[in-house]
Amino acid sequence: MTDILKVENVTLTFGGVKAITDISFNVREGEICAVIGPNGAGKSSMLNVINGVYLPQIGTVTYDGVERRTINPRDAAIAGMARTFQNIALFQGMTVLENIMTGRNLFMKSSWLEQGLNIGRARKEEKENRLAVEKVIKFLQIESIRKTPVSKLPYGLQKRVELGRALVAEPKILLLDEPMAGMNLEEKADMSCFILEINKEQGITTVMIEHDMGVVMDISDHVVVLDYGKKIGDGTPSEVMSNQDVIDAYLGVSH
Amino acid sequence: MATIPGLVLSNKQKSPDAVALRYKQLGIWNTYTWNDYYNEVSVLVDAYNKSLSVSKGTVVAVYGNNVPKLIFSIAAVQTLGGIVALIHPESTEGELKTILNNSNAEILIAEDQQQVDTFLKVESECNVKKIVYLDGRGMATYDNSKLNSYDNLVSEAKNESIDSMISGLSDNEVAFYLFDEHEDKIYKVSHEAIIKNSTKISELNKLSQNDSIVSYLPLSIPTNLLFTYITSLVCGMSFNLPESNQTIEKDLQEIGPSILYAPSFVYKHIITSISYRIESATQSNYDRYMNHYKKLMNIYEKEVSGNKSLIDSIQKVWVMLTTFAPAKNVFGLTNIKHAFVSDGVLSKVNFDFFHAIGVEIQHSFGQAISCGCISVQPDHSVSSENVGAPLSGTEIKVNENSEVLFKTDCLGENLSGEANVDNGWVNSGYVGSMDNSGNVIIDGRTEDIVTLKSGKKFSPESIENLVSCSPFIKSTVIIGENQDSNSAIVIIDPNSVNSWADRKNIRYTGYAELAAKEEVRDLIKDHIKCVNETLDDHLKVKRFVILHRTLIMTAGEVSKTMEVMRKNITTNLNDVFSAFEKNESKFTVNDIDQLTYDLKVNEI
Amino acid sequence: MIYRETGNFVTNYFKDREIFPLKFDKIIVIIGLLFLYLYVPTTSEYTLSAHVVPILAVGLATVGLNILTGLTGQLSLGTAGFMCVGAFSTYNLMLRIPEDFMSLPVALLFSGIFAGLVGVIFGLPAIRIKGFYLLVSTLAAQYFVWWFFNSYAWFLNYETSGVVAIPPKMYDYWGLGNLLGIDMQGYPARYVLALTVCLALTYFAKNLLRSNTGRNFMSVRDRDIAASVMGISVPRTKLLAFFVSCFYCGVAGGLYSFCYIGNVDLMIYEIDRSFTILFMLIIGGLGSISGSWLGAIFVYEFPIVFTWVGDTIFQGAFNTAVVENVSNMVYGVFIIALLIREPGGFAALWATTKQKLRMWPYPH
Amino acid sequence: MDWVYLIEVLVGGLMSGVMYSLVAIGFVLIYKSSGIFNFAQGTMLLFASLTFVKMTENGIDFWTSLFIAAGIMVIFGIATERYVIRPLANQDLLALFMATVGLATFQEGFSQFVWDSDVHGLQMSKFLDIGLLDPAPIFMSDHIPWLDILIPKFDIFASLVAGSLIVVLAFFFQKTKTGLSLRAVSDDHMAAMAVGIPLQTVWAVVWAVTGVIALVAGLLWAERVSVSFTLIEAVMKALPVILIGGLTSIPGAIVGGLVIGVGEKLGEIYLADVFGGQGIELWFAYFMALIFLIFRPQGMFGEKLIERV
Amino acid sequence: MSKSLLKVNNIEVVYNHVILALRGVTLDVEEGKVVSLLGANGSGKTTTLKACSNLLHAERGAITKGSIEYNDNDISKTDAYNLVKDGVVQVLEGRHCFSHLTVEENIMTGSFIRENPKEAKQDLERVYDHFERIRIRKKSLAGFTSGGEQQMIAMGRALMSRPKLILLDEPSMGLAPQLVEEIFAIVKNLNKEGVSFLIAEQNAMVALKYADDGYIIENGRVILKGKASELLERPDVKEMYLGVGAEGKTSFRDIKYYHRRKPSFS
Repeated sequence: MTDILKVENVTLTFGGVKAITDISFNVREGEICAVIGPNGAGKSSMLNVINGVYLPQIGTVTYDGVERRTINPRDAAIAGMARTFQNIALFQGMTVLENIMTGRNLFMKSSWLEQGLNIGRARKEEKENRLAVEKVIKFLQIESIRKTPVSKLPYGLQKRVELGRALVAEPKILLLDEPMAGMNLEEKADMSCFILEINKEQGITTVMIEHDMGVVMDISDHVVVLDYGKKIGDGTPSEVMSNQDVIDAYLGVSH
Repeated sequence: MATIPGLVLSNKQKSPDAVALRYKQLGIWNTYTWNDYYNEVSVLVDAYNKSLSVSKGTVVAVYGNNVPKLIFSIAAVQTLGGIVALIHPESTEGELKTILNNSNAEILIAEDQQQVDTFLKVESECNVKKIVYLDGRGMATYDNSKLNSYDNLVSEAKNESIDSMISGLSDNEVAFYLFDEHEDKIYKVSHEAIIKNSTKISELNKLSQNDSIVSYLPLSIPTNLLFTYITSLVCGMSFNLPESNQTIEKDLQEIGPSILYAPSFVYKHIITSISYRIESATQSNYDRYMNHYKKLMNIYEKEVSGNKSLIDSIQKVWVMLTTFAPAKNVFGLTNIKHAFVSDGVLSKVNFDFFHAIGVEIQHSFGQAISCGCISVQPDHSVSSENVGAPLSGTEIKVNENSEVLFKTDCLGENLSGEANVDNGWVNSGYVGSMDNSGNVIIDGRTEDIVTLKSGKKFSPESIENLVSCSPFIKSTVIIGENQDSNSAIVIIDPNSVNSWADRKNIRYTGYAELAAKEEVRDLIKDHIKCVNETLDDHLKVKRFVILHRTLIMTAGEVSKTMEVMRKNITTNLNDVFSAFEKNESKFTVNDIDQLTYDLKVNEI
Repeated sequence: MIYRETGNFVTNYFKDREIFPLKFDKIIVIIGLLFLYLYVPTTSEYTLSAHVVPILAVGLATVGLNILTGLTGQLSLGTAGFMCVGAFSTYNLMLRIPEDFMSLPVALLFSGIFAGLVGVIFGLPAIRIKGFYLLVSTLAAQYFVWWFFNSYAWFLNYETSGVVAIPPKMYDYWGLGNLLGIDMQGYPARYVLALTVCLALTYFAKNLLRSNTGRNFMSVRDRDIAASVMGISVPRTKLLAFFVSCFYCGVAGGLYSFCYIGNVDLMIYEIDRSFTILFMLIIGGLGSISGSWLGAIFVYEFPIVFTWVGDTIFQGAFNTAVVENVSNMVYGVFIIALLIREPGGFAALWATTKQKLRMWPYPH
Repeated sequence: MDWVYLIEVLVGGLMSGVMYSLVAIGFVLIYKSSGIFNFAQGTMLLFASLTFVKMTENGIDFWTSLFIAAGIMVIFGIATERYVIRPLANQDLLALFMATVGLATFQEGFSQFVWDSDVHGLQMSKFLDIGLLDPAPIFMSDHIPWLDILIPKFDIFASLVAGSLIVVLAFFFQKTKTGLSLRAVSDDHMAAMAVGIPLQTVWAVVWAVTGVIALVAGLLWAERVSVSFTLIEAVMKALPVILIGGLTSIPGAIVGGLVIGVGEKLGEIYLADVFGGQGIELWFAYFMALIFLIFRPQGMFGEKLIERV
Repeated sequence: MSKSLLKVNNIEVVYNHVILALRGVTLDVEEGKVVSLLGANGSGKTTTLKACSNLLHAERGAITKGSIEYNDNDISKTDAYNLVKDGVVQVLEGRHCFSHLTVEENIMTGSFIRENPKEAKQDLERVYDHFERIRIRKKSLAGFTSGGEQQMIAMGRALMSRPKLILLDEPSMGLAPQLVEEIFAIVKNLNKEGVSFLIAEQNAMVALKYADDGYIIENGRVILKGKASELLERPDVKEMYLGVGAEGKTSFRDIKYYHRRKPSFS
């Protein structure tokens, strides 16, 4: 398998404080790669570097064969990256349907004038993309909340809607920032099931930050461990679990 | 030409562009006209014939919820002369195995991964040769040569006219194998029988093509098959399928069907929901609701006795507009013309309430052997006790043991061949009576009859029905065998009792603690006292216990239509029964979840 | 208890996007349109000139501001400035382009575009500046525009008083008046023009709102980083919002000068008007098109009703200063009270009332 | 080039900048403590000075009027916290801003309704005859002999007032327990409440202090531009000041004020001709702020926002 | 049975006048006990804690029904300031340190209600004794400390008011497994000194391990209560909250998408 994403020697600082120090790792096409580590280890910053929300001071990210120093989030989206956020970043003033529809904005080619007049292409696009959105709604089994404003949804469902919004963009690579944080076991089970299906049946490469070791061990193919901005482990789940550095810095007593 | 495929064909010829089927999927109601319906079936016929070699007499098990693909499959299999065995989508492995083996099914049409997985667990013990799955989600990695995707089969098939095949069918061929959950038996039913039965119902109620019906229960429930699927074919009316289990209420509201069919628990659910909502309303709204409720019932009583005044009529319009029309709107009942209830009767309070708000409840009675129905109440019936008069071509009588016997021209046949037919009279397995006007009154199952120590016999179901009429009670089990008096196990409804408790500011955590609350006990006690007043002395409920949990379907404690399954409850909750026998006032239950609970017996 | 959704189902996605999905609503809308087009023009000149036409003009500006502030979340205090651009461009287009090529509706369209372009220029900083910091840009627009038209007398055709009356011939677009035998300068004709423009633009706004553009606007408002991660170009979206919003304000300015007061007057486009329109927006409810109209009606009508009450009940006890001060106090109290109780303004009040009525007496 | 003239202009600009700063300090104080962009700052000035003027016009002496006006402003501040801010706690910032717009409107109507809408002159010189300053018309221009630059004594007085305000505030913030709690509150409301800091009391204090600052600023402003509605518009200039300064910084408010003051004066002298029109001061300050912000979107001393996602 | 320190009686909480967050939550914290409140995000744990410490109104929430008693006094109307004075203090979810204040200043803010500055100084030492990790960082800005340190700062800050009851919200969130154990060990130590705890946690395993009593909350309702040790043994709790079924732990890989579909109207 080829590497779809290569992070090389990335260093990121905020006002002099290093968030990430010289980190490199590769993500192979079609795998589920989990990034673990304590809070403040630089996991989210890493994701933000990958899709261009933050610009690293040093280092490059190679995605889909193109090496880039900098990329902006929009270009990353156009190149096929979609992501979710640690603290749900849904558009709170909109319904579930509208939120997921925004994930299709790159597929909408009609101009605002056509949309305002509600003619021709605009109407057709709205219909076609709605179909794509509905398929995702069905996939995530959220039919019953389609027209509910997201602000009224419980946390677990909001997470699911956010996954839907990323998925509907038909990405090549999906970046998930703590998709299961704050969920109960049943919700975690749902979410892992969706992630596995997305990965195995739709073939979307997935990079996922997650705390729950149980989930990480069960569903990921590859684990990267960060600690205070440094990489301390990289390998298959079982390799990482037996890595002494990882046990010392993160896991404590081995489980 | 009265076969199921024949009805599809004739509907297509009569009104090709009328709506046959609506299925909510991906957010919209996908519509199939009779023409579309016919085309889908004809493609399937080719597919099933070629790839599965379905032919005359092949038994095809259909295992799933109502989705169009499944509906089309039924007609297609029958066009080829096959027999459809219907299986409930939530059937457990054991049940599935029994049905497949007893019906000798060769082909299984499964809805999706859930059904396929259940089947694969019992695969080695069955003779099923091929499986068709309708939705392939989650099964990309499955490697089993028996598995066929519906979509693949269809893509290779041709759309050819099946008119001649359909007209070649004989209407006395077997159409369905129906499973009776209570009797654990399979019955075979011919095209002619079930269609004739349905025709009787639709003629009696003047159902027409302009009606519509929403079907949200699986067709494996025989009464549901008759009232929704067959009747929609017979009348050519639209048959509407909801999007998912979570959206049924909304979907029902959107369609606003003119005909509703449901087992009694659905109606009970509606009553409970209304009560649950109103319990959490503001005090003034709550009071007004109660006030309006009384007014409405008063007017209804007058209406029944025929002395409704003009003022009453005006008042009723007002009460309906302000209080009950919204409820009807929320539950999608606004356009209902006929609301059929199968499996037993609604209690008088609930029956009257529905009639008062203009939802014409019609009780019916029937089982798999009688193609789902032998009697149905006429429109505007006012008695909540009976299940109506026999349908035309049907006779009903009650023998000296109060057993209800019937004779009908639409009879099914037990697959295993055991005869329970005596001289044309079939024993329904129920006890009951006939009233003066020839209506049938059903008391309960023969096997459930309770004999008190005093030797008096009665059917517990009628008392259970009365006790359960409170919106706070989900179900009741009456115990009395070999005892001095009746006792009841009461299962409270978590939703409505929760909101009631919140209104009363009662401190509790969780269902078990709520059920053990004195206030709840008093609430139930008062209700049972009221019920007792209407009962004969020996029938009065003297003791009751409020169960610490609800009944569990997967443990077989309730049927798929939420009826109490006495046998399994007796085994699962043996401690409760023995406590009543031993006359203990406090006892401990070792429940199936391996935990123990302390319960209290309450005297009335 | 009024609304009945039972039996209202959609069979395709077009139907699911309808503005008025319920049959009941559709009937109301048709009756409303008939009322607006057939009955209202026949009411008195006073009703039209004192109530209806000005509300149409300021309401349209409120809708414009709503697109920028309510939908896209970009705070603006320059509304009057953009209206001013609209009014002056309309006048100058009518004045300087031979009448064979130009007539009022066309001039309104072009002045909307001018105002929109001015809006884009002042919106450019929004690409870098966020939140309250952006106030500076819109205030700059407000003051600069006002100063600009005040300083260059050419725009007022060298009228030194700062006010120029609109010549009657400017109303006679395409000689339509002669053709139909209607006094095009009269208020009924002006009203019909204003109404048509407002309805068309409201429809346009509503369409935007439920399309991709509207969703982009809202996503930038709600979470701009998430929006950019979804591939939405945040700068482009903000500028588009400025353009569309200022287009509306520009057209509203044209309507205000031409259809309502009948002259072009710099003094009425001072910053106070920006605030008045902001009040309309807040009271009506941010993000709701219909709310903007409700807000406009309330804020515009309150002083009039208050004066009327003073005149009829208290024998004219309230002078203009009192009316103005009391109005200001009432607006203030309304804004604060609404924000506390119902931040969605009149629109949200209306929506919850509708919802309550629908379910009443059930709480949910 | 006339250097003396230039310096005079600069000094004049600095002095008018001080005036802006006085208003800006109130803004910053409220923004810092509660995140509220207080649009009502201008009307607070109007209300305070109008109250004061009406009392002196009715023959109440200077110090009593000042004292009563300050008392009224304190009450007003506390009432604002109680009836406007408290019920709106934790709303989003836009809603809070709009609430202050409502407050401003209300205050504008209220102050003119209670008092009147006339233009009042305010001549503090009439009242102030403290020995520190010359008894004669103290706020009139005078020469400082050694530089031959004209500085109005009034401006010096205003600067002194502003300076002492800042010293007091700085001490208050850094050295007192209330100051620490105020800083805590500005960092995180919820946490401050959780550890037992009475948020509402802190806010009420801030609004009351702001009210008094508004009175001081209002009187000084009124001396320059008279007491009337125009005061509000004049105060709008404080907006670019705080935005340049960076919303959360009191030093920022001072520096911002000076920058705008000087810039405006220079602009008027050197750029008015370029634009071929008079009165560019109407918009020049906003443009300055705009250009400044494009290069530094968070203002001079504003905290750089790292958006956590 | 020891005295009940905090009694929550059937409270209902509504946000923004419409959103029902809690519907009938009832729980007891006995004096000297550690009580855990378990549940997923959005189930109402945080809301319950905020209701107890009266921080709800700051988020436009209000208790619409029921009451909360602390030491037998109704405290549902007492403001947060007086509650802290009375000895009830909350440590918020996500720590909420004052990031522009130094570590020591952060901790000192917790002594706002204290009259005697000298005592406050002694208490500061006591806090450092419990949290050795933050003593060495006392001069640095709290914003630059790690998640675990911030949790300690937040807890230390709360200790400064000499509380009798600490409401601890999600102490384990986002912390490395070994740090979580460390934090809970400190909780246990403090408990020995007589501080009672009400801890909202998702991590059921840790929370029940260190607690005396446990409550499980779902959809704004307490559905289960019991001794922590008993809860740990219950099969349903094991399955739903600890992920251990009757056949041992099931892998997330084997879960099917349909496992959550339930039949209608049941």
